Amino acid sequence: MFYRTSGQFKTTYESDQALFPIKQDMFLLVVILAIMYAIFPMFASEFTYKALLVPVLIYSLASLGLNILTGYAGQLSLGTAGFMGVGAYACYKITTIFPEMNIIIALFLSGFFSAAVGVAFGLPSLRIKGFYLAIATLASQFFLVWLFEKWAWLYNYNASGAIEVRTMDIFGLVVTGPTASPMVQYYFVLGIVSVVTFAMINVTRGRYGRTWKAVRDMDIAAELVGINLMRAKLSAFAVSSYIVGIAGALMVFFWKGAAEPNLFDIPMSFQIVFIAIIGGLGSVMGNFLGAILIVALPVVLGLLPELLGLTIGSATMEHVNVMVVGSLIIMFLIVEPHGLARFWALIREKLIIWPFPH
Amino acid sequence: MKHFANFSKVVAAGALAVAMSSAAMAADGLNFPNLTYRTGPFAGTGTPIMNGQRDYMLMLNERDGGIGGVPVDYIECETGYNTNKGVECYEKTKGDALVTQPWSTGITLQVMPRTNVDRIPILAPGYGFSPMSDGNTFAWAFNPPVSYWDGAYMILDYIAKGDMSSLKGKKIVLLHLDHPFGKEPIPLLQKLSEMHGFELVPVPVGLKEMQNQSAQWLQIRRERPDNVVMWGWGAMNAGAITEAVKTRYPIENFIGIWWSGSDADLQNVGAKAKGYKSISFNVPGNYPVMDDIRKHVVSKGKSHVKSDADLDTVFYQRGIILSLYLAEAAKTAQEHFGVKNINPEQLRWGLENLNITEARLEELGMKGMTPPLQMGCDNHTGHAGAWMLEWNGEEFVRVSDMLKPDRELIKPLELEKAAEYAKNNAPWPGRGDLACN
Amino acid sequence: METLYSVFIDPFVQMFELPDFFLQVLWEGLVSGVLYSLIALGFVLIFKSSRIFNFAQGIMVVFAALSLVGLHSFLVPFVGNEFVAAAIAMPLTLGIMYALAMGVERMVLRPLVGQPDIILFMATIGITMFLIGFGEFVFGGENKVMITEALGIPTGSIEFEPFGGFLLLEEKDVFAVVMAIVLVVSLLVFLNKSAMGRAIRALGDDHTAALSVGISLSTIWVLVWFIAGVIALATGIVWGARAGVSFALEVIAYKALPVLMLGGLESVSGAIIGGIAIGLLEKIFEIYWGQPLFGGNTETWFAFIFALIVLLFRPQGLFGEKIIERV
Amino acid sequence: MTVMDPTLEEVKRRAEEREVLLDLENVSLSFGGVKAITNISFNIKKGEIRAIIGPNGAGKTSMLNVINGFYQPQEGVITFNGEKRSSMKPHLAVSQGIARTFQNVALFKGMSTLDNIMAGRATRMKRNMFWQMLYWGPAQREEIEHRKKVEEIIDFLEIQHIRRTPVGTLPYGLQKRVELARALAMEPELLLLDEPMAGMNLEEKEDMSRFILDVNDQLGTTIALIEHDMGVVMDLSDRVVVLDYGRKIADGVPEEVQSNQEVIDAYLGLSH
Repeated sequence: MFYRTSGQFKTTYESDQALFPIKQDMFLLVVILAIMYAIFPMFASEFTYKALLVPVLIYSLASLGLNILTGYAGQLSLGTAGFMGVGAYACYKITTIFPEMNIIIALFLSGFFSAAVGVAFGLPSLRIKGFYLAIATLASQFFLVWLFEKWAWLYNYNASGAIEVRTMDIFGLVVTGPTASPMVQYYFVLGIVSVVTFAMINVTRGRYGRTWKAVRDMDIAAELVGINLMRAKLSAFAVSSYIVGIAGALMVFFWKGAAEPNLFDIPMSFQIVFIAIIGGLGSVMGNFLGAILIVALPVVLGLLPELLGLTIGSATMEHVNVMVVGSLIIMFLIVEPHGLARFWALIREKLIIWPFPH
Repeated sequence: MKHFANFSKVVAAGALAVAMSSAAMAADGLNFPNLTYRTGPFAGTGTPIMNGQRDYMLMLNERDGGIGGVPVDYIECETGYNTNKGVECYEKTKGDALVTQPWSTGITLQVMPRTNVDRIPILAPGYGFSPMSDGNTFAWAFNPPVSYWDGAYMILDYIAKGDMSSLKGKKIVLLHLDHPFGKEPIPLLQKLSEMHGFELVPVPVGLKEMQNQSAQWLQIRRERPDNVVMWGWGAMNAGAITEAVKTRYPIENFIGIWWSGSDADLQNVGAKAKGYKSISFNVPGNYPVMDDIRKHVVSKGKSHVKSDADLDTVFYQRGIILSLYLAEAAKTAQEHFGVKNINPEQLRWGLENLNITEARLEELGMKGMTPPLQMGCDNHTGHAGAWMLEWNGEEFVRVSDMLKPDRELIKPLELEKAAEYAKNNAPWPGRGDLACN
Repeated sequence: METLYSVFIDPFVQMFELPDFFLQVLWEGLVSGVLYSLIALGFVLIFKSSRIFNFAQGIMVVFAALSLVGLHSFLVPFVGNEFVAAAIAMPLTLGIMYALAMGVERMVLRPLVGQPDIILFMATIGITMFLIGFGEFVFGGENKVMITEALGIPTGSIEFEPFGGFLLLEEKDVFAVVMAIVLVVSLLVFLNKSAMGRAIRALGDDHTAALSVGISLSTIWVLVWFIAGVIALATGIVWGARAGVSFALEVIAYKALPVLMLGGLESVSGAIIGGIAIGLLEKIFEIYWGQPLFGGNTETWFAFIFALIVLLFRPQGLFGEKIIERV
Repeated sequence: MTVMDPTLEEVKRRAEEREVLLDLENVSLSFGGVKAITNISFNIKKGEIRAIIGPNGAGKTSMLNVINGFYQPQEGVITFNGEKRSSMKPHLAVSQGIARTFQNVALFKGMSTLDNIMAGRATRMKRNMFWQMLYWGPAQREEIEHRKKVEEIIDFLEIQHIRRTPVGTLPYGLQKRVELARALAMEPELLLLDEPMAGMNLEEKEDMSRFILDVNDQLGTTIALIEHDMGVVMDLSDRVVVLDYGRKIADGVPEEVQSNQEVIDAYLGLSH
């Protein structure tokens, strides 16, 4: 009824290949964007920005990056956090070496560093496959965190060994540092995430997307239809690491304000893998759904007892939280191994034919 | 339909969070959040301290009806020593908090710039970072009663038996956690090593290697140092002491910072660790205040401690000291401003003007438990001093007179690093509009 | 020039000059290597029989050790004797590991049968999180002392004086090595001689062949997870005796991963030899190259990078057979 | 298939006249000591349909793998379009104009029919990442230009109705057809078909035969195919090469091969 597609005929390939061939999808997107850009900022408090909205966006972006590599190109990576670290440290160095540089430019430049490192660690993927490759990506994870700790130049020889973000502005509007308003930071992050997401939707439905999916589905056949496996895999590593690097820089500059090397350690990598899988591999939208579940749910769970007026020790709550999230992950994998994005696709299909099943 | 269930869950979550934070929790007392870690690899050392902190505040509520008649609202937020969670906890609790106690150098570093903007004092007793002492730069941060640099100095002073020049030609290993906390003493130790001609060998222990330090101790065996100084935390301490015993390192030459002196770490090896030392700004014992805690908290079943023996440990009693600072600062502020329900800015004043005299300690039933402490505008640490404790095979006992840091030597370095921090984080507000009086 | 010297010559000079120290390094490497092997063995067994890359193996080590220590401290006041308590706690812990195996089979494996590898892998990370939360919830998060003496593990040390220096072997490390050998040998006997063991091995090659032996798949899975649990308990006991029992132990599980890369996911002998090789090499590298040249702590990544480099030249691992791709 | 069967001589003469497209000379291939192909020489001429037959394990698929560079022969010279080639990569073979289908369908199961066929044009699409991200201007134009070509192939093979269906859900016969479509999308000069009719029923086989002939006829594509159905082979192909145990035992027009004693012994006689 609401999703009726009859009457929407395509007369050109342009319109057939448009982003949203069905009008209702377009409408839904407009609603979501309106909520993100207008409704949330009207109600959100500082805590909501800092603990829910901004983290969900940043984790979604990181997961999108991982999804390019794992969901589209089929290369399982467990080293995402390390590449985020490269992005963050690169952005930190760029902004200290060129203090005048606009932070947006610095941000997009820093992605190139993580992309380069990603490609370097992606080289083994040409020879190693499956779990062996997954373990190999852990090598980058451990090595990079070690490097962040040992290479003092990276953190400007700070006594603390951590990187701290100074106050920076764009045309007078303070966007980083402690004095930046959370709303401004939220809009900034939202803007970048929107742009990157839009670009990735396009890339994944175009030439690169097909090449990656071909490699994922059957790499030998892909090679035999003329796809250069090396270029396909490395381009996936590059694009993926680029986005992941930007996510890392955003995380440190627009959310945390400071970072120590072990922020970029394994737990965060796994968290992002979870987001990608629970959200749905090979889906752009799934990353956002997954991030809502994996990032926001524990925060909300942590708030629950207080809201319900229960007095549970914070430690007990944390234990229970970990247990619940662990069980939820298993449950979701059992109920829908293809992730939340598949849920939505199924519902959408039902809606298209509803209320007439034929 | 499952999808809609999910979606509504998400919406509900958002709504909850919004409601939660806008309708700030109505304060029915002095809101003192504590970012604790009773889980994770560091829980072993965290838990006893947090128990002590909590029990002292509960005791004040039970015995005196709080501080100045206002009950303490003591809130714990679990971080697991994870910086991520810590910052989240800070955001969650800061609503009407009077103070923040981040409990990790990493969390402190991330939270510190924000406390300036949020105008909440940050209390990092015995940790944080040493230049915090410069109150003119770090107006909202406090780390009483001694900083890590003070600690490093006092340990060397103890090793040198008061004569630093006797260290010439010696080799000292700094076995430290490879983490902001563990790296803290390095600048001062380097300076001292240049001044007094001893060789400093830092041996880092990665977070992942805490429990398996055989490589580090092989290195120590190869280096044959005269002394080993440890900046360890969590599971690293027990690991190091076990390895020291195993590699036959003369244990009496092995000295830890105050966080490397938990009874639980030593019980693992027991008598074999006899002679191990740890510097401490509290001496465990049977003080009158302990009786009050037993009476008002433990016997009423309100404490988290598992057995009565836990009350005698160094770390539990240190937790009491840490809460003492906060309680006394609140009291100072109440008296100065003449209000019961103080605000964070007033508590900041109370901390800056905190003066815990010998007489006050005696009044509180804590004489000899911790050194008297006085803070000031350019002294947010107090630099009160500490004692050396030694493990006698069963418990820690005091083996030195009070040690004092050489402020003449340390202060310039603090100012230098504080200025550097302000420069790196420009524009740094510094003291801003806060008068010093 | 100086760099070249410190990379290519100095380490060997040192090995030669302080032979007793070198022997100590080898011993330490061997002991860690044996423990890596044990964890890797748990991975291999489960992978062989169910194609699951069980990430929870590391946390099972902690969980088993925690259960043992927790039960023991719970029992001591009742029975009044350390040794009796240990004697009761031990079978109870084995029971818990069996229950865990059953639970995993029923709640995770069975519903997820036939799903892609990566989904099953993720599910084991879910199990990991659940066990961390559950373990800390029940037993508390603080560092605990392994009940070494109550279990009758020797705690002294044996000292040698080779080459005029000294070499110190802790008896509990010797115990660890001996126990590992006994465990591996009995496992191999079980796998090769018993019907059930042969079924497990057959499962690695062909599911239907295994089923034709007349043993149900779920029985085998429960059994395999239980064996992995027993191995985890053994690992937990010896590692806990070295460094105490807490969730910080979980990181050692990561060390088993490069062992698997090196030895292959399905090779029992690969796990054993790979584990020992990595234990030895990472220790030697850390002491003679890592600490002097890289500022130490290279053990966090050395094994991974080493395995990665080996894999680049031998994608099938050290013990795998060369795969010919077909279309 | 043609209206009037030409005489043997005529067929031979016609074959002689054609230009050689691919020439293999003394090619040998072995895996760790096991010989898969031993010293084989034959050629494929422009515009013909060349069948490669032989019993199971005769080395037919290995032969195709050598032709499109998936395996590197240890010995021998391969000349394609007059150019000798040294080491070969499959994706380079495609850009030179060699496309193929597979014995066991090798489609990209998670992708739609359209995307599968579009993937066949991967090597021909050039717009860089920047334009791809915008999906506008040159990138969109390129996409549409190729889409038109693909739609032509879809029409040609009559698979319009499954355009948007994920290929993993299609029946076997249709999958084979999609695979052919993907190979055609590469606009190859030489098309290698590995058992294009395996597992098909009679009707599907007839359809597929018609498509193969049409491809050869209308697009002028040279075809080399492996097929077990002798009727199909004899009907379709211009020339046949027969392999057994990695060796060539016969080569010629269908009638010749059919009457070759060695072939009858090795292959037909053994009634595989």
